Amino acid sequence: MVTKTQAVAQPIPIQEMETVTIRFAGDSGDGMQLAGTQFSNASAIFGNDVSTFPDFPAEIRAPAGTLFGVSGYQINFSARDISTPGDRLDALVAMNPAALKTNLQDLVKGGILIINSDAFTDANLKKAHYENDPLEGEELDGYQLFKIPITKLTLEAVKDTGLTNKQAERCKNLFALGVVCWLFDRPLDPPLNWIHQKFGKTPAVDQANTLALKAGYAYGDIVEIFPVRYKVQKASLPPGTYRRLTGNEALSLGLVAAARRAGLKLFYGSYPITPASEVLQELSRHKNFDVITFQAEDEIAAISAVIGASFAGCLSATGTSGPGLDLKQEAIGLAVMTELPMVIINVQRGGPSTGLPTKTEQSDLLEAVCGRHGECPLPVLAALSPADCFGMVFEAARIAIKYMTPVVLLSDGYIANGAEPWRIPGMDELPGLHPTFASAGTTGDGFQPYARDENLARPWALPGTPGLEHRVGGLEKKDISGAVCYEPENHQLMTELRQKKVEGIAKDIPLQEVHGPARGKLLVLGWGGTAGAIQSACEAAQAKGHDVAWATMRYLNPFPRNLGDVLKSYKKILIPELNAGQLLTLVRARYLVDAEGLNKMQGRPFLIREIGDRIEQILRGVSS
Amino acid sequence: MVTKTQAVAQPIPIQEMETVTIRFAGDSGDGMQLAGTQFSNASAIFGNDVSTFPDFPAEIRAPAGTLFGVSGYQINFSARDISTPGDRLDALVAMNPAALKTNLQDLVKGGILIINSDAFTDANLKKAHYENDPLEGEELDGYQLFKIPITKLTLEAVKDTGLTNKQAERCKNLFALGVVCWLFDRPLDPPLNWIHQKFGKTPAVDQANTLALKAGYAYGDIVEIFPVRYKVQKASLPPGTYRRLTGNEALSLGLVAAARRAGLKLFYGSYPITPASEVLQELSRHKNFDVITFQAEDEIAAISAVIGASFAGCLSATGTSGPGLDLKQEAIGLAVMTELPMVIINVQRGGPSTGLPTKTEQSDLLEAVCGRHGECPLPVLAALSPADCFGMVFEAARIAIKYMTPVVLLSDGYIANGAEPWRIPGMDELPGLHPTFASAGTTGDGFQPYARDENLARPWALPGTPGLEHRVGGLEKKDISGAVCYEPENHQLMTELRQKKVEGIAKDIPLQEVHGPARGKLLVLGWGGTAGAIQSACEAAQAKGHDVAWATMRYLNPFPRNLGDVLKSYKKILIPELNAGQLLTLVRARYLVDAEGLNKMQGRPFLIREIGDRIEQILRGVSS
Amino acid sequence: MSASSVELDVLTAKDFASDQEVRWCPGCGDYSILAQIKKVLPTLGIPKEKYVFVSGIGCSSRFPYYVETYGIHGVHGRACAIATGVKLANPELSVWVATGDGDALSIGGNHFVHMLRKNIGLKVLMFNNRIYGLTKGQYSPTTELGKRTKSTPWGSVDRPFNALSVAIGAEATFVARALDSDPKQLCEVLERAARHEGTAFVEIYQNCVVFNDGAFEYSHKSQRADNTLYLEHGKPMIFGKEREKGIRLIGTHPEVVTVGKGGVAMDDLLVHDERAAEPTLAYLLSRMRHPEFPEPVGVFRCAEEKSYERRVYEQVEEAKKRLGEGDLAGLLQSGEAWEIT
Amino acid sequence: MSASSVELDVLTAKDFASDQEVRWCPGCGDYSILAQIKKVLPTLGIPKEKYVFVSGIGCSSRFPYYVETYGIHGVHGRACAIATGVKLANPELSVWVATGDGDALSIGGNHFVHMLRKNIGLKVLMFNNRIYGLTKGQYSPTTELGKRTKSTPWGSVDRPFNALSVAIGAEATFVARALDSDPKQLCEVLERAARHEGTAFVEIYQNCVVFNDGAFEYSHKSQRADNTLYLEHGKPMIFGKEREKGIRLIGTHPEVVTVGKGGVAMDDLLVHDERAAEPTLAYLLSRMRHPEFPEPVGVFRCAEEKSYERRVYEQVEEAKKRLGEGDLAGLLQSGEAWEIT
Ligand SMILES: Cc1ncc(C[n+]2csc(CCOP(=O)(O)OP(=O)(O)O)c2C)c(N)n1
Ligand SMILES: Cc1ncc(C[n+]2csc(CCOP(=O)(O)OP(=O)(O)O)c2C)c(N)n1
Ligand code: SF4
Ligand code: SF4
Ligand SMILES: [Mg+2]
Ligand SMILES: [Mg+2]
Repeated sequence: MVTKTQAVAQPIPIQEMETVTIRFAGDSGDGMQLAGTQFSNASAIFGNDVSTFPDFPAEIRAPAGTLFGVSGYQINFSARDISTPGDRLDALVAMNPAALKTNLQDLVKGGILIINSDAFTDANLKKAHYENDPLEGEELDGYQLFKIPITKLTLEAVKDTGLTNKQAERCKNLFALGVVCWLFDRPLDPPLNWIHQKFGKTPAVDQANTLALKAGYAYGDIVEIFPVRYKVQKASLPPGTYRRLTGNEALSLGLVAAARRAGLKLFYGSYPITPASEVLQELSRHKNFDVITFQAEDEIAAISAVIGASFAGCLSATGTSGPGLDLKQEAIGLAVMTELPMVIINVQRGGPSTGLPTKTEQSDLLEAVCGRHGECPLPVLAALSPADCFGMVFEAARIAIKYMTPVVLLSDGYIANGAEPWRIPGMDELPGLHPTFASAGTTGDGFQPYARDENLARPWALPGTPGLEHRVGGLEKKDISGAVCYEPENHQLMTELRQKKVEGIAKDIPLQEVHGPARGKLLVLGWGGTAGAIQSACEAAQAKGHDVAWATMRYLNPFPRNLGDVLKSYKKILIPELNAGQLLTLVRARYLVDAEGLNKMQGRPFLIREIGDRIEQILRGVSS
Repeated sequence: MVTKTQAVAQPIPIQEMETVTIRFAGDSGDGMQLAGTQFSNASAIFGNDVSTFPDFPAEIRAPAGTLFGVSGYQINFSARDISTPGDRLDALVAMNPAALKTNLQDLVKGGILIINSDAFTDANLKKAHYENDPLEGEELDGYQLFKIPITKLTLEAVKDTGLTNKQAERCKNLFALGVVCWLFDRPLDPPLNWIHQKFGKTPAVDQANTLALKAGYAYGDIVEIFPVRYKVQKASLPPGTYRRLTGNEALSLGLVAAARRAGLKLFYGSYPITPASEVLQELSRHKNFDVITFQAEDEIAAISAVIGASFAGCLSATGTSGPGLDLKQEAIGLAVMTELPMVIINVQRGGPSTGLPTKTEQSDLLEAVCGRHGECPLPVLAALSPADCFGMVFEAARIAIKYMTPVVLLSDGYIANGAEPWRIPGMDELPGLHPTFASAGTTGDGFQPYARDENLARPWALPGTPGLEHRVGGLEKKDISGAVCYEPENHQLMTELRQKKVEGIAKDIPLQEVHGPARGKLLVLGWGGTAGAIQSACEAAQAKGHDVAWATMRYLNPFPRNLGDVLKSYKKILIPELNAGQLLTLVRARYLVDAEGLNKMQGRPFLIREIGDRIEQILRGVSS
Repeated sequence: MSASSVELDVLTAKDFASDQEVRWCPGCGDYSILAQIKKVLPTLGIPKEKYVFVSGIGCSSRFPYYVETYGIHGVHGRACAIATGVKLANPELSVWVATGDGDALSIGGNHFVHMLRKNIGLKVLMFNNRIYGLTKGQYSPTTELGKRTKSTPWGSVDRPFNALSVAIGAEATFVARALDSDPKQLCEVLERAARHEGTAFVEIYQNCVVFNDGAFEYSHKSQRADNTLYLEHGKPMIFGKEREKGIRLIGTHPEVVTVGKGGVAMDDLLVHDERAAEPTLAYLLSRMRHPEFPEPVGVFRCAEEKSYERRVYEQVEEAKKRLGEGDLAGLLQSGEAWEIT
Repeated sequence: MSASSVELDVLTAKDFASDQEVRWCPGCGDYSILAQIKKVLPTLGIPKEKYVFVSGIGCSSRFPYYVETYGIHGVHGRACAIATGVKLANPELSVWVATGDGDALSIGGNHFVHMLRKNIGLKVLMFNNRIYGLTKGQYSPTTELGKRTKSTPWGSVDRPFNALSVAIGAEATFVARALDSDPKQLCEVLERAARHEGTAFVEIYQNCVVFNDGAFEYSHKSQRADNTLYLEHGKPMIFGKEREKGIRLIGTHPEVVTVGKGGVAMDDLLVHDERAAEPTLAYLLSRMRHPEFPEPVGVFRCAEEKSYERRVYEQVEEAKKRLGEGDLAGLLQSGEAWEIT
């Protein structure tokens, strides 16, 4: 046995790094999502900037040891501002052969590879389709390999807690976390707090997890297998109170915040679907905020109820993913026609059809913009990152209320499950939203439900208000009076009015920001969840002195009013998207610029390098 | 009483006309659709080219005499090839004040105005919001006004048939038809045959209608109020056997023909919706053609059943209009993913939402092309005219079967209800469709449901075939084997394969025809139901010597492969559409040409003159 | 019409007439239903502005335009779902659904059954004309087997739904049937529906003069006594012109008997119980169809049960009691937070 | 596996195992259902290639991948509608639907009831685990009132459906219940379902070990005798470890009695009748829920009635008899035609 005194005698050197990317990988049942979350928490609380990328199988609990059952959680933590979970791994924790097999290709040569050697049994090797034990051969020669009997050590550590073997084994993710926390010099308090909070009521489990975590940490400290420790300094983030938010959490909080700032009840009608379900789940916890969550029988019922609730005066929202958006389109048409405010969240996933439900993609943009019959315009926004979801759903609510319109907000699977530190805004930083309800007094003689204000918005008149009795519906309406009207000229007028109202929002949204030279060779343009990779790739290129600028878009309909000018200021425009070229289509049609797409449809976000490589090629004059 | 001998003594002169446009207008209950249909039949059988435009209220039977209850049927008949129902009326039959009020503005100055003077009662004048009786004032001075007490004369004519007064009055449309047939020298046999066929079983009604029709004809002949008769000579149409077809009839017959030529059962699953219902109704009559019609509980069930029937080996089709298309999109995604053949008919109507359900529009093009989540490509076709529906639905079936893909075929309300003469093709003119079903023998070892042929089509393997047991579904599939597959590169590959398969159809469709100079100042480009108006306007402009060419598109995805070259051959491109610029968007995005739209959203087709005027303006250098 | 109703103490049918021209076919049964609604609404003690009428698409679904209250003319089949949102947003409102046999039972069938199971406090009037009126005469889910319609020229091969059986199978707490041809009984049923806490479902037999004329002729005045059975809670089931016939139960099967004949006494007759613990009796009654049986009209079932919206708002109150009225700043700061200075 | 089944006279469970790895959680009740299906299919005298399995989306809906027949993994809720198309296209096929409580009763509720009313010849297995498995634990339409799930952290406020009541309300001709924990009884019910002409609906209580473990524990082996009632046509309703308890009818209400106690004789017990003229008895049985009653399992109702596809094809034959086999040239020329020369 190695004893503590021996270890203390030889202090291990600490090496500074600016940015580290690490991935925990193991069986679905191995608790990798938890280990990853806790490590990222610890890093964030320590003061790093952090970006994460969970990746799990479609199966709920795939058979142990299989390749398709591997679950991974990647964390990028840094002493500077970062915007993606990282391209390549500096360190990989592989809890079994299947995890090694499916993740090794992402580890940099010379990277740290921590392995639970107990899991490398013949049976597991076979399930991972290994002919020979990789721990024996030369396959892993290029890496810093650390074989640790994690299962055995965990069982040993918790043996006095009275847990069954099966229960005890479940703590091995915390042992692994402990090891990694030691290696990267992370504080143990955050995971320890979390353990006590979560398991406080079952002391044996609380104790076991605590012991496993500490044992892992001590193992690093004591056993001499690691020649060096690493340290990533705090990032210089703007001062404030921070917390970690996933995209879906941010959407939930943003909706509650918007409803509160508008002084309205929040009505959220939804039908569960990956990867949007967490918004429903999270909101259903906050009933004390006058939040009504309605799990409907399907997506059509969800949005239909949202239309009813909006008519009756709630801040109303629904959330779904692609297949659900398809189903909602008919009712969205009704919302456009009745000009009722609501937020429609679409968390995109790999399509078409059921596609890759647990993977990310950006392929619902065109559907959001023009996926309904008739001329049926509505504003479309997108969030750039997990934390950005908070601000953007708030913004969607602002536009919906001010312009009396449904608003689509696009997120994606990567943003939804990924997490990053979020500076909690003060109450004074959250703008007030001011729905103005019509009242009998203000409208003079007869109430005109389709009279419009300076923004072309019609009045919101709540049932229960005497004197404002009126009917809305999906048939074409007469201008101003809102009566059913089949007159040819009126239809033309109303179609144009609906269009103009949405176009008019352009004057009420920020100009498109561009980072880099205001004119030049190349603009990299993107939207939504690819923003981080575009930023990172372009900053790197700029650092190399390349003539490249970048812009990432949150407003997709209408476009920011300077977009045309921006586009015309560059010789070449590159649009990386996780689809076959949807923003590309919209931009080309609108501005007639010969932009070029970089299109990835693999269920995964861009690597920085994929965009970086294309930038280099273009700048070297290589055509695509 | 006027007697026959008197009349014969003074023969009425006959004036030749090349083209005449006439409209029957009256109450919904006045039988105007019937009178119009019979007149257009008589004209077609006589040998004219004919184009018709029925226009009826949204209400089933609106209260008598009201403005919104007016129903109209317009017929354009000609000694030459025509392609629209005509812009302006040469003659108007108005059965009551409301019909006069709502239709007079379309009558040319000096035009023939036949009026049922019996209907100009105080009550009816009031319902039509007439302050004074227009028959008394000067309002109608500019027209050739013929006031005929049609009701009275009809009652008189049929008084011996034993019908009740109410029944007898119902014959007044046939009296009016008789008058007009005399005036335009139409044969009475077609309407007489129709009457006998329809009412043969109720002799009194048969007789009454016969008497009313003949009385009207005799009235023209005998009473001297018409100073002149008109004659429109036969058109020189290609020889053959002809019949009149509405667009919806043509779709039905085309589907039956395609199924027969493919040797398959036809499965048509649908949910009634205006203006597509007649396809279901018509097909349900032809069960002896192995036609299975399935009126489903909704549009989702309809297309779902169609997917099942396609899997099981039927030629399968569904038909709907905009709101129904919205609902079908999720399942269409499944059809794209499972690569099963089917025809999806969308008869467009005024949108968005319920919109103008009985009116026409072309505003579902973008939805057809990109209204589904994910990258979800499929071929999109459009019919140019009522009779063109036959060939295009046949073509849709051909492409569906050959490429194993759902195909969307767009029609619209104007095409659906309008009618024109159709030369009945010989059986030898209908190409054979040759579905090739996989058989265990041909596939070697294991059956690979996602192996592809030279057109990238996968095999169609029918349940019941031993050895080909396989599963399809909406999750991403592994190339060739079709097994569920989450691999990143496979998803990219399959997404691209689905795209390429659809793009590859371009090599299998006709080049875009252009009429007029092969290069020059102006190309007028259109699609679907606007084809007729574009043709007429451009031919007129060409006749004036203007440098204008025109092209009307049936293939909207993929585009004909010469389209880019065509577009680049003209200085200016004008795209008239009954929407806000949907083909315009697709063309601009694809070819980066600065085309200009002419956009009408009034629930009505273009007038020839609306397009003609814009052509003149453009050629005069006026910008839009 | 522009006078606000708060000032009015007594409303009349006129106050509920909107300025829209009614556009049903002359002679349509919908007129009778509209007339009764306008008669009943002013009697319920609810101010005009607190009514909301929601519909889908169909002739029947034009209803909201003709009532001078708040209204939503929705999309086809979604009336129940839209109305659910209105009611959940503001349970103070009296929310009515006007729907057709196609709108409620065909495309809208799912929302219909889920609304019933949840017991959402809506008054649902289904105008059953056994046909699609607005789309001009295709068969509906309540059209009889064998019937020729526009889309079944060879006769329908679809077994029809029994709307009340569907409702009862879906856990309905209030189920009734009324006739457009019997305004008095229709009024009574509407009043009862208005007072029910959860979903009140009323099937109204409605004559479509154009596409299905006479479908319910057997229930019209002259034949009504023999062909319908007027249900009254706690009363034996008697019908017939002379009130001479009745319903007796054999096991779980009803049979028609003549009181006084074959030893049948009044006491042998089945007694109606709207409030039975389980809806089996209501289900049994829903199976009695013309011509084998007189068709029951009136209230089949009226069970007391908390409405969905009440449960929802009780939970909101519970949450406030347990966690306190929501504090936004606190919520945003919840979870593990840290300071950067 | 590639051997074509026409050559095989005797099929075995193995012939129905596909090459796909089964991906349910270890311990999931779905495994038991799959095993019984693989046992029953080879005994039905139907060649392997004539089976089609259709599903929607959910854990349960992965079923078709694991059976070596034709299959469609559809979209969520549409299994019954897709299967309808398969069956109508080719009535020779034996078409089975595998669906979940969410897939069939939530998003798919409408297709479910319409399939039943039309009596389309499908075998419908609904895996009822009272939860959404695949989306990780939200409540379903069969989840009990008050239950805490991912989307009801304060407890569910939705009254659940009773799947069998819904089916019976929707005119079902075959309705049964089986348990994943009782393979023998499950097999029996599957065989009965397979032989029914119209829609055969089987609700299978299925344990979701991850998100709703133990939901049906009361029906597991050790407690089964007292908590379930095994239905047999023509037999009195008896249950209990000692088969000492029974069901007696009071009016339209069932009550639990002990045979021999309080003067209750065997003859007083309710006798099961699957084929009653009206489904009232089946409805009544569907209302008996644990813990007040033993829950009936087995076949509630099995009524003979023509299937939809039979009616459809009879009409095709009728049309051919009346109009002759369709002649395309004749059809195109029909209506008023004229010659231009
Ligand atoms: C999504 C959609 N599908 C179809 C239609 C066409 N449609 C309008 S009303 C209707 C049926 C109406 O029948 P019912 O509900 O019985 O009402 P009724 O007209 O008989 O009162 C249909 C099929 C539609 N408007 N929207
Ligand atoms: C249109 C659509 N909405 C939602 C979903 C998400 N979804 C997939 S399965 C499922 C519920 C599954 O529950 P159940 O049918 O009971 O099956 P189980 O997993 O419990 O076997 C949901 C909501 C989807 N795939 N498609
Ligand atoms: S079509 Fe029938 S239901 Fe519709 S308004 Fe006319 S009579 Fe009434
Ligand atoms: S989540 Fe539940 S239902 Fe789904 S596979 Fe796992 S145990 Fe079975
Ligand atoms: Mg109806
Ligand atoms: Mg379930």
